[in-house]
Amino acid sequence: MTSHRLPQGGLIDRSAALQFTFDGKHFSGHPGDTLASALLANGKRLLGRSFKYHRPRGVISAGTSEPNALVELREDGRKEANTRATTIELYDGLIAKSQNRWPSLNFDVGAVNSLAAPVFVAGFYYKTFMWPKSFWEKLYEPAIRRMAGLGSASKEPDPDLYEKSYAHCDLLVIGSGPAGLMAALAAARSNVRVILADEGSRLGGSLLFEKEEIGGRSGLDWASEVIAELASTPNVTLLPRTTVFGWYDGNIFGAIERVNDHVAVPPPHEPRQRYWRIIAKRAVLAAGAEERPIVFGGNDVPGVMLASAVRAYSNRYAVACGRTAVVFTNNDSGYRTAHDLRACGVAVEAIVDSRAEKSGAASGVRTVHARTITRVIGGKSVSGIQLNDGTRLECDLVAMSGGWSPIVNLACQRGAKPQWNPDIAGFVSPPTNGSLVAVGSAAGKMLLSECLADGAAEGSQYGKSLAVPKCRDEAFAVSPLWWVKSSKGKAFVDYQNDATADDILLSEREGYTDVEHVKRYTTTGMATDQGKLGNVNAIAILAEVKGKTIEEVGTTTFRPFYTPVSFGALAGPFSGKHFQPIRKSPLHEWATDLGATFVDAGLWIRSAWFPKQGETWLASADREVRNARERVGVCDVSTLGKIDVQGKDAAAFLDRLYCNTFSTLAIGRARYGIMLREDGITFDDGTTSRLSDDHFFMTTTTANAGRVMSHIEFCHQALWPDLDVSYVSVTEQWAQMAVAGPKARATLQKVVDDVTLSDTTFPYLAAKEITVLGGVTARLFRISFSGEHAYELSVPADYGSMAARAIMKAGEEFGIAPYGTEALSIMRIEKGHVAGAELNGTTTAADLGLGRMMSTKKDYIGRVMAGREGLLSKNRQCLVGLRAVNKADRIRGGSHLLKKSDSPSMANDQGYVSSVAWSPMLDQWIGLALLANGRERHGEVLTIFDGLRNKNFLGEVCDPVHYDKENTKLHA
Amino acid sequence: MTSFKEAVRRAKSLKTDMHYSVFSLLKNALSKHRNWTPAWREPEPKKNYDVVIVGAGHGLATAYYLAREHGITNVAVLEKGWLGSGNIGRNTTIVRSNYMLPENNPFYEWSMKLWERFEQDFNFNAMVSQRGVLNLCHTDAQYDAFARRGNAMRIDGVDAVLLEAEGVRRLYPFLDFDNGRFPIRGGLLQPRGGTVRHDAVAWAYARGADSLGVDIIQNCEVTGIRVDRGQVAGVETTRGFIGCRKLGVAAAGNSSEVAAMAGLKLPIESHVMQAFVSEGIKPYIEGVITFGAGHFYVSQSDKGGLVFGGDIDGYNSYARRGNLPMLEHVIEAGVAMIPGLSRVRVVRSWGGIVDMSMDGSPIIDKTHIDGLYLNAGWCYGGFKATPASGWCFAHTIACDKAHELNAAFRLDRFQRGYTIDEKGVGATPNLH
Amino acid sequence: MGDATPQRPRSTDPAAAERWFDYVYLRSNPKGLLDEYAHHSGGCRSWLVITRDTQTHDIFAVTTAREFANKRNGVAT
Amino acid sequence: MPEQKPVRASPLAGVARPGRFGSPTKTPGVELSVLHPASIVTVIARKDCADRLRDALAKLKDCSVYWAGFQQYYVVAEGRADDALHRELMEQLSGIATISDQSHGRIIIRISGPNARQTLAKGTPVDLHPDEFAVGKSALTQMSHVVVHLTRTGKDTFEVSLFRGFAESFWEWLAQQAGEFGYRVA
Ligand SMILES: Cc1cc2nc3c(=O)[nH]c(=O)nc-3n(C[C@H](O)[C@H](O)[C@H](O)COP(=O)(O)OP(=O)(O)OC[C@H]3O[C@@H](n4cnc5c(N)ncnc54)[C@H](O)[C@@H]3O)c2cc1C
Ligand SMILES: NC(=O)c1ccc[n+]([C@@H]2O[C@H](COP(=O)([O-])OP(=O)(O)OC[C@H]3O[C@@H](n4cnc5c(N)ncnc54)[C@H](O)[C@@H]3O)[C@@H](O)[C@H]2O)c1
Ligand SMILES: Cc1cc2nc3c(=O)[nH]c(=O)nc-3n(C[C@H](O)[C@H](O)[C@H](O)COP(=O)(O)O)c2cc1C
Ligand SMILES: [Zn+2]
Repeated sequence: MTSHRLPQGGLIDRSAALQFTFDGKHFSGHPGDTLASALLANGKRLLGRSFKYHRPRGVISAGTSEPNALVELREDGRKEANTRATTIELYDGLIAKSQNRWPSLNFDVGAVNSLAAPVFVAGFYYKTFMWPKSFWEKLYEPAIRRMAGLGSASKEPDPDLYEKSYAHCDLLVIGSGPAGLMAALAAARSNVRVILADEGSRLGGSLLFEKEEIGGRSGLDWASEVIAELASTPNVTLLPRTTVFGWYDGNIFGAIERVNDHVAVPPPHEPRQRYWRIIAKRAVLAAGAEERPIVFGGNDVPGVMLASAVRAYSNRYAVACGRTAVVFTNNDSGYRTAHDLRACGVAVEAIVDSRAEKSGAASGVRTVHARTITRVIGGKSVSGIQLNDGTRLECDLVAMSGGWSPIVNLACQRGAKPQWNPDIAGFVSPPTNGSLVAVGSAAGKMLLSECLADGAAEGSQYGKSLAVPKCRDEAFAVSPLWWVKSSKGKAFVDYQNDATADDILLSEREGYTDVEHVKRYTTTGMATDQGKLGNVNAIAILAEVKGKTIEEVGTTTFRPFYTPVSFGALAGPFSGKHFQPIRKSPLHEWATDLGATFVDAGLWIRSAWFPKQGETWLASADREVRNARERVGVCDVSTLGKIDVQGKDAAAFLDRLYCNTFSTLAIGRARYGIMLREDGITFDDGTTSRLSDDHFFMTTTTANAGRVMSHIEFCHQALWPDLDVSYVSVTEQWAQMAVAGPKARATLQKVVDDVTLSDTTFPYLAAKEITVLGGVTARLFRISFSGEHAYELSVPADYGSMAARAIMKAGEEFGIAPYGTEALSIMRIEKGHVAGAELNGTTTAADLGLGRMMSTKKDYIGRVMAGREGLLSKNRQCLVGLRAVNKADRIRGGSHLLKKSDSPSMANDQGYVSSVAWSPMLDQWIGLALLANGRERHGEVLTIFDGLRNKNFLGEVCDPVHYDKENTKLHA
Repeated sequence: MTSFKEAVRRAKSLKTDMHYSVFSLLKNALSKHRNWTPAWREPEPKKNYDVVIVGAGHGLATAYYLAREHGITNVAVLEKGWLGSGNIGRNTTIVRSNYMLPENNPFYEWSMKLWERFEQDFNFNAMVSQRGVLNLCHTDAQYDAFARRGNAMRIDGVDAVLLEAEGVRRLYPFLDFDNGRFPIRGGLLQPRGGTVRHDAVAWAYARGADSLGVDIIQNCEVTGIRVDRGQVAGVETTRGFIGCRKLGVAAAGNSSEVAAMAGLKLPIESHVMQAFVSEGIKPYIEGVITFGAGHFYVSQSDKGGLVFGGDIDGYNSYARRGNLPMLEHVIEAGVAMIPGLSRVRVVRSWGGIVDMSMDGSPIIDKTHIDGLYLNAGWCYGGFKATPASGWCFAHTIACDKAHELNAAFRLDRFQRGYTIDEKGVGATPNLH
Repeated sequence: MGDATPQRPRSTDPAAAERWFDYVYLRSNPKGLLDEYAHHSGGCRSWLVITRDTQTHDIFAVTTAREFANKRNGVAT
Repeated sequence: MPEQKPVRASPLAGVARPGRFGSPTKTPGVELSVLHPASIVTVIARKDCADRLRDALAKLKDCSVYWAGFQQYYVVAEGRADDALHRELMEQLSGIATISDQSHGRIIIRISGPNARQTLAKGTPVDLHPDEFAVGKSALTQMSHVVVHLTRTGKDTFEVSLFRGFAESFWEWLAQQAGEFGYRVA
């Protein structure tokens, strides 16, 4: 393999050598190279195999539109499939592999598919693989799936960091070619905030490879000067290596900055990629234009390349893509390639110009007019071509130019369709409301002078106008040739998905005639390049067979992402443990010291049980319950939603929120309340206390705290703004602990300052602001979820752990022990108190046995809808208790209920088990269930159906209150 | 109701003029595929039809079953865009019958049965692929809720498997079980669930209906509904007036707009639902997985792309495109569930306009206007329903009364308090 | 968060009985301009009424739910 | 009964350890400190009292008043005895405002240094350019999935206050964002 590196020129640093491997073989290149340029320089052409036919494929482009040269980059947790060799900046130690071939790139068994090619036409799989049915999942599909896909992705975690950030500007300039640079410069000089983003590794756009002349210097020098000025302007942010992938509402742009993709491993503390959300007052799309291939026989053989790419490789990367070239063009830019190739010593056999008339462009190369290439000779590399007149030419490089397509993607992502411009034979961006404006070639301006002027005009809108430098214009004229009908062999429209001109004809023939049908039937434009090269050709071919114009056919829908974006970048730092924040109770530290096991409750993590040496969760919870019921226990209930409701109309407001009444609540007392949704279904419950005439302290369930707050805000702001009421979440201000059990009072008595806790001074449902531990503000409530004589004590959060410890100390003599959410839940189930599983958004207050709480005297949320026939029907499932007839049977949550004699069927379904617990008090598994017409069925024996774990057994329906019905312990 | 066997018999007796098979493929390969004929006609609309259906999604299935099950063939399906341009052509292809409520489960299970016969019914490979739908849960409470759902399925004879974390690990060892923010507690698996190639479903129904004489009229937007003395008389369209005595509306995101043409206001909001697809990669995910601690679900298409989505964006919309916040949430959840995805790339995002009903369940019913029938409220779950929805809607239109499978999908259920709320979030469409 | 136009009847007002179903369940759902509720839950927690085009997502007016309600109830602010 | 005077425990005790972290090569571009114990009180105007409240707040001494929503403010002070500020405001503003102590419910983190703005821009969509977000200005916004109250207290100094329960998670995020610049914890 002899070197294709040119002796001089190019933007590469020849003084340094970078070592890398491709398919295990060692190569070397220079800083400034891409993987593609380095491989080409090493004479390596065959870089991949195609999707369906496994045809040999090589580099076609020099940028993000590359459909063929996709490789597996890096290894292990850093492995990236389908990475474009044309955009990978070479770094020392780079490792890449070719894809979709077995056993090797050179000898690929999959290539037999080419033999079957006549059958593998568009949509072939819809027509077969149907018999016998069972073969689909077992045989056909696995085979198809194995063939499909290109690279293979890693299943290991990614060791690199990712970051998200926001940016704001007056003007976002997308693209740093002549148009973009002028726009940015003009705006910058008017002192507005400018962001200039370009996906290239270096700013300058086409000036990095086109031999231009601007303001008397080379285009490259001019660009460097402009970039230097921009870099030194404080109100300008330059973002190279940054692809703007999408345009969203509010003129927000999504962009990915490849901060460290050009090195083997990011430096410590630095992200691999940064995802920007750029909020721009205005934006300029200076994205340039994409050169199109021509659709002709063998246009995918390695060595057939875009003419502009050939220029880019020779001028920017100092690589000769071949020794002897033939240029195939329908427009003037082919001539430019011929010119540049000769300038660097590559023989140009001929320019094949499909146009009859002579071109304005100079070349000095033998030019044949009104000719086309019908066939490319060569398998893994071009060795020659054949013209439509039969002539054969020897060559190892075909540089094709089918004209230029303005890069309008972003401008079309919010619904507008691009417009066909026959003069340049391309779609140009639609008119917008001015928040995103295309300039330069993206706007169909094909001459350098137009691009400079266009950019300057756009950027000058901020005051300072900018003089447009003089420049030399290359000729631009095109007369479309879309495909060579007399082609021999496959003529590709979409390289990556192996879609040919014939596939488009077939699709049309079979009735899939809309451009969107053609896309889906042939998969044209659906690969990783999203049809950057192929779509316009496909549209033109379709237009021709349908006998319609290209406008009439139109494009498919442009959508994000302009180029594919990694999951990692969009996830940013929010993965693994950091996917969502953790919310810790002020008693977390206290519970940790006592060896608690924690459990997730929404974002909260709560202490679930406090195991002693070797205890299972069940043993631990069992002990915690007994201890609370027989002695005294402490439980962290800080996560309950707590809302301070104040104001002259606070009571009236609560009366409208709750279905029961609060205006009658005495100061210093607490009351259990139920809120309904406006549709009459129960929403949430909790105790609310009156601390003073215009001050209430509301509590909500942990799960609904946020929703209740929003609901309160809605009700006040949107429904009753006239009420004088305000509300503040104080959930986090107060650490709250339940102290429950026969010795609760004795324990607390030792902690509170100068209050005697007796049934007269502090009766059931008392609620007072007191102090504890010698002056710490606190709120004490005599309420009980456990059914025991119990209190809930709130202290300011920073004192939480200290107070809890003090209580533990005070209770020592009484045998106090902490209990967690498991024990809490066991006790509430023993007492038949409802929780999330019963307040599940489908139950009415009546279903839960709380119907009598619904006032009939006042207007409140949910009152009217609760009266609907369906919500009153006697067959509704309502709350009951449940016990296994055979004490040994374990009831499982989620079991269903059937009449004893009935067989399983939806029609026979009587209800389900909502909550279960092992009851230490009853020494068996007990449950709460929602049972059709349950209230009338206490005592009935039912089948408890658990088909999932196929355990069915008998259970007896009972009152939901399993333990201490008379509430003797509560009042003890 | 027609027995399943009967349905199969009828289907078998169906023939289309161009049979698809390996042999026809080979034969045509010899003639360079020049002799394939269109899968459907592109007819001019007639002046009058017995039944006009608005919308070429469920509408295609409806027309097909009207013809096949009820012998009503003088039918037109009017589609404002190209056929399949609606949600049927932009959904994430998941089919399942893992519903909990008695009003839903039998309906979706019937749909599943029809999917299982699909290729044979249509002589069209829609790649019905029962690779299993797995829903993950992360807490005991979620686990019990799954048990309730799974037992509801079992009670109705539907397949369901409740898995502990270890069981999930055996299926998908590369999920993040222990190191994530919300460790995986277990999952509910429906082995018969899976995916079906969305576009192919539209094409198969279109080809099937067309071969039975149904006119499928594309690029024909209904702009008005003519009602005289409480009885439907026909529709105004961008291609002129088309008369009919019976009009079936299956317009998904546009239901409210179309219903308004007849003066109806619906318990529906139109929302944008986004979906995404990654670059094609070698086999990575066998079945369908749904994350329980964030909005993310994923499966892999036969082309190799990971097809995934999350929740609706949450605001009323008729624009088939969404915004960044939902994209970010979905991807964050995705990487949280499968850390290996970090270096996989998303290639495209899109949106569809879904008809969010007030209880998250569909409506298949007559309206108070004679001859006007409504099929709507599918939210983001109506693709799997396509066969049963078409089946029931055809029955409702043909017999002028609901089929027992859609008896509960009534329009007046909200007024009367018989809502069908699987999620229990009430009259908040953006939360269903 | 959807249509802001339905106005809540009083549940104590028998005359309003029929209006309840419309209020709770029916939504104007236009392709075009919509007055809709939005909750700034990630910020100041205000309920807003936004006038937005559901086809383009362009926003034409924003007011607080308070002002919206007061205007509707003819209360001066 | 308590042996010693109760001390307030910071949710970031043991998390925000003093020292120099992040990029070892750069001179720290960010300085983080936790303002604890601090006094934070929510003040909300009662109906038709917005103007009177604004005037009253303007008169307050040795404390800062920050906008915190519709006719809502945070009054913040350092070095006050626990509950003192709360009680003061109860007296001074009674009748015209709802007063609610948040001193324990919220934690304040101060972020300063040449890269402070860049660090915070990784979290909030608020435009932190000094022309848009001047000294003394506050915003309620979301960072790292947590709702925070953000105030610019100096050219390169910001204060973020948030619910104490999220403090540790938020700190981890903040530290990682500051990592590339190198940061010092006071
Ligand atoms: C992103 C996304 C992912 C989804 N994922 C799934 C999934 O995985 N599984 C699942 O089961 N469901 C899924 N769904 C939901 C599913 O796609 C829909 O519920 C289902 O396709 C609805 O079928 P349809 O026929 O009612 O709607 P459509 O297929 O949209 O058909 C309605 C048709 O009516 C046409 N129309 C509307 N107005 C008019 C008019 N005035 N005149 C003429 N024609 C008109 C429309 O153009 C459209 O083609 C998803 C939806 C989306 C958007
Ligand atoms: N030879 C020909 O026939 C021919 C045809 C067309 C254009 N041209 C020449 O090309 C030049 C066009 O100048 P220009 O300034 O309009 O464009 P340009 O091609 O010089 O620069 C466009 C830049 O935008 C970047 N870009 C594109 N999409 C992007 C995205 N989404 N995010 C970030 N960066 C993105 C590209 O990387 C490129 O660097 C002119 O000199 C013109 O004469 C020549
Ligand atoms: C299941 C499924 C798989 C898809 N796979 C791809 C794909 O591999 N490549 C692609 O470009 N688009 C893919 N798409 C997206 C379509 O290109 C298109 O965006 C979507 O059908 C919506 O249509 P629209 O974008 O024209 O509005 C897929 C869509 C679906 C529903
Ligand atoms: Zn706000």
